[in-house]
Amino acid sequence: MKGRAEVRVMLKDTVSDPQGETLQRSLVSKGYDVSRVRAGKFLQLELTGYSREDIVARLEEICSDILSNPVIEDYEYDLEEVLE
Amino acid sequence: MKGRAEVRVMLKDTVSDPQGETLQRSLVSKGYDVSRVRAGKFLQLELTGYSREDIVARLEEICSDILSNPVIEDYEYDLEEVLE
Amino acid sequence: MKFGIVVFPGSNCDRDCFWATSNILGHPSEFIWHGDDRDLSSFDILILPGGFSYGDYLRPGAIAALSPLMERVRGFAGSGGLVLGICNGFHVLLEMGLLPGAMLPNRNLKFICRDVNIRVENASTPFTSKLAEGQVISLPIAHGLGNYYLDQQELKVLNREKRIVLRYCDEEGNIVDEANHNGSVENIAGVINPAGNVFGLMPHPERAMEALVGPQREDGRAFFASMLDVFKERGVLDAGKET
Amino acid sequence: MLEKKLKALGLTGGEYDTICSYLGREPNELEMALFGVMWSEHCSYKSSRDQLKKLPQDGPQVVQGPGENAGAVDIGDGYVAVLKIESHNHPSAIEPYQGAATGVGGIVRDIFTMGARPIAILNSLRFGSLEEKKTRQLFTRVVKGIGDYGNCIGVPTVGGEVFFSTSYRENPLVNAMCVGIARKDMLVRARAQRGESTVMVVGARTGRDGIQGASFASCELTQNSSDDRPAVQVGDPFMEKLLLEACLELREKDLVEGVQDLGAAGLTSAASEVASRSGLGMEIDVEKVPLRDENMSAMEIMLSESQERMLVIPREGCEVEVVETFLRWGLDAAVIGQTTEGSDLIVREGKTIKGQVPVDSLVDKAPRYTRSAQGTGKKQEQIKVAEPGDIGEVFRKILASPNLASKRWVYEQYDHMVGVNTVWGPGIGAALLRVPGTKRGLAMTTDGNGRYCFLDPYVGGIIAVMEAARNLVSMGARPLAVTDCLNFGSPEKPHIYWQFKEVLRGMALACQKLNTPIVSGNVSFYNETGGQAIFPTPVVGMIGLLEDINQHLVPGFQEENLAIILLGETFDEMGGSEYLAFIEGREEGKPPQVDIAREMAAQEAVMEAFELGMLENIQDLSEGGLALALAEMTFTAGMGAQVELTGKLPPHVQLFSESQSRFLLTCSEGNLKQVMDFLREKDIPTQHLGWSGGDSLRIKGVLDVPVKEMETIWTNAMANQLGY
Ligand SMILES: Nc1ncnc2c1ncn2[C@@H]1O[C@H](COP(=O)(O)OP(=O)(O)O)[C@@H](O)[C@H]1O
Ligand SMILES: [Mg+2]
Repeated sequence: MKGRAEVRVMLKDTVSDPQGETLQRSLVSKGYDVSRVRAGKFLQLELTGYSREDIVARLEEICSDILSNPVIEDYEYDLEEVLE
Repeated sequence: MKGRAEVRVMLKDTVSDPQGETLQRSLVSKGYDVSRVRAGKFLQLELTGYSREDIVARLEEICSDILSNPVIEDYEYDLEEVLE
Repeated sequence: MKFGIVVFPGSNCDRDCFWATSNILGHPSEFIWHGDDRDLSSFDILILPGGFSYGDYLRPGAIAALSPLMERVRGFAGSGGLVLGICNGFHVLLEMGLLPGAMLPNRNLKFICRDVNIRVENASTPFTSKLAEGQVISLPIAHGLGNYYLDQQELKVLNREKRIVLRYCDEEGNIVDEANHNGSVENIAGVINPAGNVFGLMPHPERAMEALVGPQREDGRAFFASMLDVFKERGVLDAGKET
Repeated sequence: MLEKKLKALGLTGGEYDTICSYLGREPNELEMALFGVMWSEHCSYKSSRDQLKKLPQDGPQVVQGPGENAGAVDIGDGYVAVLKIESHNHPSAIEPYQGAATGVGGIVRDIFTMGARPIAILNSLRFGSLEEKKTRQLFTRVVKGIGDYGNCIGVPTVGGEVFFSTSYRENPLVNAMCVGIARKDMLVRARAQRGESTVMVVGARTGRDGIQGASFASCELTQNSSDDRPAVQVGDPFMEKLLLEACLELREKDLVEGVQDLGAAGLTSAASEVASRSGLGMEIDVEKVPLRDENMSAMEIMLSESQERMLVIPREGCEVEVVETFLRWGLDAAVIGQTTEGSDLIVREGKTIKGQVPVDSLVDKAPRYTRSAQGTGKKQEQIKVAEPGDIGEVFRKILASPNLASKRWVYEQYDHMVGVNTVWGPGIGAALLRVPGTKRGLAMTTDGNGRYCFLDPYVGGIIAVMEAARNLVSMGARPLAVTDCLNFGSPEKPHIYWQFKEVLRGMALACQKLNTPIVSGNVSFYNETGGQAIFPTPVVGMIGLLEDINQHLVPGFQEENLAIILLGETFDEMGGSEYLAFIEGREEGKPPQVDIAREMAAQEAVMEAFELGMLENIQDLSEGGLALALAEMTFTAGMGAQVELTGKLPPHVQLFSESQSRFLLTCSEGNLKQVMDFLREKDIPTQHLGWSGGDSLRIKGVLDVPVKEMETIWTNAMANQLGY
């Protein structure tokens, strides 16, 4: 099966986010009523495996070992099948 | 109304994505069957406005003027109401 | 006494480290390609140099930490070998979990290259024995992600175990916010592992080896001299040759 | 129909007829596109070539003059310095971060293509007023783009300049220079040595990005430029670093005949220029080019300007080893064709020939134009500036002028130390690097005052060169060679072309007198929007040699009681000055004049005094005049000075006039008489102004400002405008 995953990697709530904070301040200074910004990463992956379970297992590995750093980040993803 | 938006900013398809390509190659070298990776940004915003329409209008501005670079990037977002 | 300098594809301080250990200090030094799965027992000290190991795409050090050689490095560290991670090398050690914590973007979101003051917090490590506790030294920094993060719990542990080795300070040695160039928690510039043989720091000692280049002072030499001392004590190195 | 097509390709009807006569038939679409890019101003230098020939290009030190990817000059001990400067103005106007980043990538490739290891990057920037938000954003992104790229590949960015004037509001200038070192006997040329040499492409895969970038750079920016611009290229510094190391390894192992980077006009330009230099033909099979995007046509593949790609011609029998070397660096090398004994560039798609044109018709026989030149005929007036009410106030104010204030905000974002050769990085007149493997030092700088050139292009051209030389001399280095980037408006306008010719005339004369040949360079025309051209802006990148790096001086007052000497004569020359622009808001008047003989004598005398070991400091005087030079000398060690203005001109003129050919020197009290005698003997006007010491700059009867206060104003001015 071939799947397309969308992975979102976010800083944990307890970790301060210099990028998000800077963005928030600059949005406020431009007149927007924005109370909080958190910056993260968004990744789209196309990957192949024997089955959905197989792909999910690999995706979990990829997300936890490479795409995110568990000390500071959490991740979540959606996976959909690509029909060819 | 107060809303929480999730914004995804992606490089346009025609623009090369060195980060995604480097990731893809290294995932393959680690034995994962990944055929394509595209890297982007993920942002969570909390913002307040008179109404949903009002927030959407501001969000559009923020996304196109500040969060993304229209020359090379596209964006999309989801917005949900925050009940306080 | 042999230095091994690990080369990742985007390392760019590897040659500078080699210059320091080989040309300046006169010790046998060898580059070790990250992709080689080779035995490291012939080396006494490993250096993970600065640079942008994989362009620092995704996160600095993230992809490098998975290189084939890194399991060997882990083994080398596990059996007590000295491992020094400088800048991007520090990132790699963090990503491998050999050192605690993680790096966030500098709080001003800019790359910062300047000479900074550093206070030595622990001078009884194999990397800092030639320095004195409380001593203020000058070293260059050059990084975009050096904002060291650690949660409160672990921070307590590190403080208790004296594993915070270096802090950013002002000229007089005060640990003040204005001297915290990148926003690191508690001004931390370098930390060591519990066993005391794996050390990571953001500043570049290899750039402070000669008065001619870099800062006028040669404060970087003390780190190398300290490491060499370990081997002198062990009798590996003949005493005349340490600097 | 045809007319429309030609317009899109930037070709004229006359040029089309020439193409037909070269081919003996009408070109097909692909062939027309090849001519379109190769005959663009950017690639063909059709408006500038004849003029550029007037620049001195030869000298005993020249190992490689213009015509290759970069110039090379002998620096002794068997080494050459390789240097080149290039503009990335249009791309940076459209996408500042990527435009600037890929500009750095391109210039660095030019250097390692030659088999030289890049040791330094410099950048020369011109922007509109920082008062404008748009400029602040552009500028911030450009600086970040330059920094991120250079930092990642590990080449220190050691110097440059920044100048703000509304003239650059719509057309910022982003010029990047790179210097490398190679063994003299190991230089690589971009040519093949025989027919049937294999041609490989290596590095990034080819995509649709930047198609027609060369043509884009060859026309004026318009309101619609954001719509018809080529797809923006995204830089990949990591890939560049891999290419750099791999190419240098190939050179080290002597595995290549020739290397050419793919820049403007991509494969088309790389293939035809290599073929042309080699006196050979070349066949390229576009089916063999590794692609990033699907379904690319032969034309798109030939024109793509995807970054971080190289054309590599292995030595006979070394093909496999070349591929293996690249593989180890994680790079794919693909064989895409070969050289031929013929004289045509042949583009194939598998078996089908898609286009075939004589190489010389693309390169050597590209059109040349002698554009008509017409000066304005207007003589600039000598400007008299009224004495300011409070000169101390004015002095404090001007310290914060973005053009004079510290550029620390910029260069702290650049790693200027990596490589451990940086003896003096950014922040002083010129950068000074140790030449690895020798005891010599290489000093380098970029200079060029567009405002002077606007007011008097001939004099401005001379000053650009002389100021660069003065910056090197202030590091104790003897000027050696020049690379230049010529940024102008549309050459089709007679007054612009006149500016171009005049600037060149001035530069040529100055370079000839200094014996600093121009060994490489770049021309960027069409820097205009809505008919409004930028100031004519030559950027002179100059390198010089310091025989013994251990003899280098330390800038600024390091000790008390050093004698401060002003060398050279100050005239009432406030026209074109920063004082006039910043304090009075006028960019006008007759700019400072240069007497070339006096200038040369001054530089030579300073060099000799330095070489005799009589001096403690050398500081050149430029924008901001004596006032700024004195102030800057107090900053390095936080040490003040007491001086007295002994000239006859009013104090504000003595302090802020930008008269040329001047230096500030210091020496120990014991050496003072000797230095003064030495200079007088050479008939050089000299004044002993005073002494270093104290914690303020005291100019007797004129002003007294604490060093701390000056330094705070000067250091923080840019950050105050741009954010920390
Ligand atoms: N864009 C830049 N990048 C790096 N360094 C810069 C830049 N602009 C200015 N500098 C540095 O700031 C110092 C002052 O520049 P400038 O005023 O042009 O010097 P000078 O007038 O002596 O030529 C120089 O050392 C120069 O290299
Ligand atoms: Mg200058």
